[in-house]
Amino acid sequence: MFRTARLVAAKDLRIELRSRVVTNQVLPFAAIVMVMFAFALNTDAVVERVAPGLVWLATLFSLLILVQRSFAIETADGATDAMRAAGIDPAGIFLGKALALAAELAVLEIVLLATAVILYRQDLRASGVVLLVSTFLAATIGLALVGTLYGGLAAGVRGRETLLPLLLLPVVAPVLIGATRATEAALGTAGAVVADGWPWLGLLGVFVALFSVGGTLAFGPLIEE
Amino acid sequence: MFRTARLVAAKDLRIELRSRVVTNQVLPFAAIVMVMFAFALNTDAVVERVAPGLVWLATLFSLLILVQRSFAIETADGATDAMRAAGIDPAGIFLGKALALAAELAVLEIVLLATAVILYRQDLRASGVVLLVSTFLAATIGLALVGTLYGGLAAGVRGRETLLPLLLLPVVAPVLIGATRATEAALGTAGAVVADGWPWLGLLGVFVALFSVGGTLAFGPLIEE
Amino acid sequence: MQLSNAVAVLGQFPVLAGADLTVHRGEIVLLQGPNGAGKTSLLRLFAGLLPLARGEGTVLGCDLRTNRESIRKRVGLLGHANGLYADLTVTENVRFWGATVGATSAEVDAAMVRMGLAQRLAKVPVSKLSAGQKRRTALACLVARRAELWLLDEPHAGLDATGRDELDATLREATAVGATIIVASHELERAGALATRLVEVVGGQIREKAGSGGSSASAAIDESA
Amino acid sequence: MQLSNAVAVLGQFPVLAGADLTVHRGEIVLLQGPNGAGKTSLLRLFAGLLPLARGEGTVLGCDLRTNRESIRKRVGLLGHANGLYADLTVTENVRFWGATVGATSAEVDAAMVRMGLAQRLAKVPVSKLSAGQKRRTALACLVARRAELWLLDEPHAGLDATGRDELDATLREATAVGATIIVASHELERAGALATRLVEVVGGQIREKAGSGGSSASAAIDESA
Amino acid sequence: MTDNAVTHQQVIAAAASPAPTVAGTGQRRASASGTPFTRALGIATIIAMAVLLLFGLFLSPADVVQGESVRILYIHVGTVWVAYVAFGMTAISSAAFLWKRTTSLTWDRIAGASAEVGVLFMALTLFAGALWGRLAWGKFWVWDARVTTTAFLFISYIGYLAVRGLGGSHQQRGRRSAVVALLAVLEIPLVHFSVKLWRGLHQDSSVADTTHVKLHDLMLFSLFLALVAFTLLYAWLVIHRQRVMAMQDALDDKGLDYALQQRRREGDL
Ligand code: HEM
Ligand SMILES: Nc1ncnc2c1ncn2[C@@H]1O[C@H](COP(=O)(O)OP(=O)(O)OP(=O)(O)O)[C@@H](O)[C@H]1O
Ligand SMILES: Nc1ncnc2c1ncn2[C@@H]1O[C@H](COP(=O)(O)OP(=O)(O)OP(=O)(O)O)[C@@H](O)[C@H]1O
Ligand SMILES: [Mg+2]
Ligand SMILES: [Mg+2]
Repeated sequence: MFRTARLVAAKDLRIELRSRVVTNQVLPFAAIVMVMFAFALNTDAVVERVAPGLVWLATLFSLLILVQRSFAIETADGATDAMRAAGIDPAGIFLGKALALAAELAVLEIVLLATAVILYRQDLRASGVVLLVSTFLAATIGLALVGTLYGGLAAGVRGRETLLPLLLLPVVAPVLIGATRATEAALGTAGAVVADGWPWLGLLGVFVALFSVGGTLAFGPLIEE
Repeated sequence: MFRTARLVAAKDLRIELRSRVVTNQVLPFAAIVMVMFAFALNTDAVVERVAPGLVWLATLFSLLILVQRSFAIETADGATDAMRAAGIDPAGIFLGKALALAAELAVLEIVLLATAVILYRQDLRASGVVLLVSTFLAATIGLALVGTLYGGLAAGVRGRETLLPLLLLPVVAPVLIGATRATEAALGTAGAVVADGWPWLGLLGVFVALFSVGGTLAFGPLIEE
Repeated sequence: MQLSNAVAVLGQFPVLAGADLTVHRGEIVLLQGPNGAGKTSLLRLFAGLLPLARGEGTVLGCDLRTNRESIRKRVGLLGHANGLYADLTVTENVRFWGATVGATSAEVDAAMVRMGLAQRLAKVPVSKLSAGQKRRTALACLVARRAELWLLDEPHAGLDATGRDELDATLREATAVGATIIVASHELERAGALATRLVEVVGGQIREKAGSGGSSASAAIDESA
Repeated sequence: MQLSNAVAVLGQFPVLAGADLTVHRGEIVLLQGPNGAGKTSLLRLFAGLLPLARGEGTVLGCDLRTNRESIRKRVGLLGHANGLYADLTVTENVRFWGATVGATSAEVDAAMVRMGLAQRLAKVPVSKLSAGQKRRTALACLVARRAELWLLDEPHAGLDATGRDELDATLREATAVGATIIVASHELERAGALATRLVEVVGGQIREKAGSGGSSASAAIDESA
Repeated sequence: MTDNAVTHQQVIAAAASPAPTVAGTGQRRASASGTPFTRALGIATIIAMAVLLLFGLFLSPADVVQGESVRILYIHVGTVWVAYVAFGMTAISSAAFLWKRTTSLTWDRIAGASAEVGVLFMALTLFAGALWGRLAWGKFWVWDARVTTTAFLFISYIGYLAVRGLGGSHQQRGRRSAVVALLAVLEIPLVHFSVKLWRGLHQDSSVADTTHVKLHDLMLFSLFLALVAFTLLYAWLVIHRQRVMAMQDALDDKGLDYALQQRRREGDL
């Protein structure tokens, strides 16, 4: 399982290295989304208050695109079918693709956070760093897991461009909420205290645990014909 | 040109009727985006103030998906190539696809506006109806035109899932701003006056004029190899 | 058709490296040669899809460098991909592609009967067809176009024995009314019997071969098309 | 391999309508039949990709209804699609598919040499290959797997004359070391010479034909695979 | 599919004629999904609804704070709890479907039927809640934690139904949707505890709260009645819906026999 996962992750990341889609296109996209939010919400005070929420919203939208891309690679020339036919362990495929997705998401989030600090005038503070880092880690892994699970379901289905957001967005709502609150606590947005953030991190932890086990078990039946 | 446009639009709408992707999936997606925004911004007062902006943001994200779907149909089995090889007038393809897209967008926006009125507690008022309707018309057509133009550019390129948002979002920023302000004026959000909305509608008009001419001329070279 | 010292480039790679070829009206020319020799590229060049980098060429009296648009209207290309819309039925596909060039509904029906699609399959969505049935549909779309120059890239691939016979009969009929046909194929037994002339493509260049003389259309008409 | 009265359904349509077939180890069976007869479906059934709706079947001693996963590990399928990653090079593709079943790098290299991909093409991304070169790569991926049962869906399509010879030689070698091969093809001249037995598929059922007796592998070994 | 259309017409025609029974569902008449039991259940439902109306609108008192509007409670809370039950049932049946030894399309159909009814009840909850919100909070909608998570839950099950509608074989439908159902049900605790997690506007748990009982006895009884009535309605709807689904699947199977004949004949042409 883990060998397969490594193979699949390496393949996905190599494809990304070759095509540079995340670096050249998703990153700018996410940045634009942030700017866009700032535009739509025009009042300065509002943006500053809700900045962590916006970071995570932008991450979600980028996630949608990343997942789509991740499975477009597979379905373009029938590789999913080939994988199934080759009897490759679905759990391995799941973990591998999730791993690659998490790596790409992590890069993205760092850029987004930096943008938020600059554009939305958020302050990093020493006391919140541990919380901030663990929140980002947990949320990233959680998002990658759910994204891969539902991406696999939607892949190959007609109208997948639209089914994926429908399934994915409600499920990741807890991540959005948890990560936003924890980030607010870590950054001290609108006077939040660091201690308030830990329970939210717990919520994220539960989510990750759930989907790593659930996804590993469920991915096989999902992609089966 | 117009005959081709009619043919292409009829084909696109028929495919939508068959696959029901917009009705069954994009509509719920847009609704979720609205709920999501409101949730990320959690404070009630904020949501009410920025409701028109959120409607247009949700429209933009749905536009991305719609455009992607509209061109996924063409590239899935090399139909774009076949169209080019058949010498079909690119201006006709452009107008036809834009028309179909505008029809789908219009349905979507009506639902979004209704959601906003209910969820975000916006009030419709008689004096603003003309402005509201013309804003929605102009914005819809404008978005459909730009969407088709850039969709055609991104179609067939590897990594199109990610290239499209990158290209599209900055260009539609004026629509986002213009439509938001005009809608605010029409709905009287945060005490806006109807008269304030007309200049913004003018902006939208210029945008539409620009892209209907520009798109018709540029589409051919864009999809050319 | 005439090509002299034609060079065409994809990326950095010269897919055609100085090809010389003259084809007369009413001929059926068979292009053969190893994989990657440039057969597909040559057909795309004739269809006006691939720009000429160096050298000269005319197709149906139009210059390949200046007048590619007007060529396309008179040329029909069947590529490796079929160019069909998966959500539409067979009839709707053939009708759409017919309509783009103004084919009447009688012609569309005739094309479908020609390729054996008029019965059960007429109302089946293309997504549910087998590989060979899709190929037949693509051929029907082409037949409905009544082009002056037919460019066929491995038309026999995927067709069953009767399909091949139907195709050959169709092609012979087309040349009888003045069409010119260029076929790229690896099935020399099959396509060789049909062709009036054999041409070998190797390394992006053309080597004439002795004609197999299956029919005598070329000998009679000798005006350069 | 054994099938008795096998029924398989896609959507509502019975692609296989009671097929009976017994294949012995070391045979090369050629499936022929009209378009839409069910050849592809039969191969997918053998590969464990299509569930059995009624009837019974065993492949390599595993029951098709209960034990599809364990079949897949020992079977190699080449479908109508190639299952290649467009952004990776030929070598990377073959290596990836080889690695998923634990092929050594020597085996991967041997497979590439076998299909004539070891020179210039080895480092070319698959997206830049011609149709036939892609098919060769897919075959190399399959060869690297060293399956016990080879299922080939129109393997000759797109291959040039030398490619066909190489393929035939490869298949003969594989049977010599005990593999069983089922080929679906419309190229009777070519595949017929290779096959030890001809089987006709019509309307989802199987009609045995007199063996062409090209080789004598089947006569010697007569244990049911 | 032309011949499938023919198939269905023929089978429907066959089903409409009095003689044949649809396999596996055990009704006397193939054209109905009712049995004596469901009829009794239906009557019980109607009676329970009538009693609920009586208690809800007339016998139970108005609230001290909320006045007459409190009567919406019976619909609002009754439907939401039954929706929870429905989604729970979907999850249990989905698990049963996925479990190797019980794999049977009956479980899949129960899951689907239950989810459909659950979505219906959830829509009623939202509707009643919105109306109540207009009266209690002055607005149809607030971005309160429970209200919002309820919306997510609702949309999740719309997604579940979309997955069921994707097509493919019955088994494939069953497997895919079962996975989605097992994940979606996890949102119920999120909705339930959302009030605790985020202190919002919405009512905290007031019934199960043992420390200080706030509800009038008669209100509590009416609420209980609502629960019973909606549960009966749920059971009645699910049984029927599940049977209709079974009939549809059986129709597909009958259609299969016919389609098989057609398919075999293809070769003779
Ligand atoms: C659209 C708006 C509303 C939605 C979506 C909604 C949703 C819900 C949900 C999901 C529950 C079940 C909670 C659980 O036990 O897990 C519930 C219970 C309840 N709701 Fe609402 N509600 C809304 C508006 C209101 C309003 C306006 C009131 C009254 C002021 C109200 C009063 C109650 C009460 C008393 C309960 C039962 C308390 C409990 O046991 O938790 N709801 N609501
Ligand atoms: N973008 C590109 N960059 C580099 N090389 C390319 C590119 N596109 C195509 N090629 C090369 O050019 C040749 C294309 O040939 P073409 O597709 O015309 O071959 P063909 O004769 O049709 O072959 P087949 O019989 O396999 O269909 C191939 O050798 C391919 O590797
Ligand atoms: N989802 C579906 N719904 C209805 N009919 C389908 C569906 N999928 C396939 N079919 C039908 O089932 C048959 C599929 O046959 P299959 O693909 O096995 O044919 P084949 O023998 O491989 O044909 P070819 O030689 O054209 O490749 C076709 O007649 C097709 O129309
Ligand atoms: Mg080619
Ligand atoms: Mg086939």
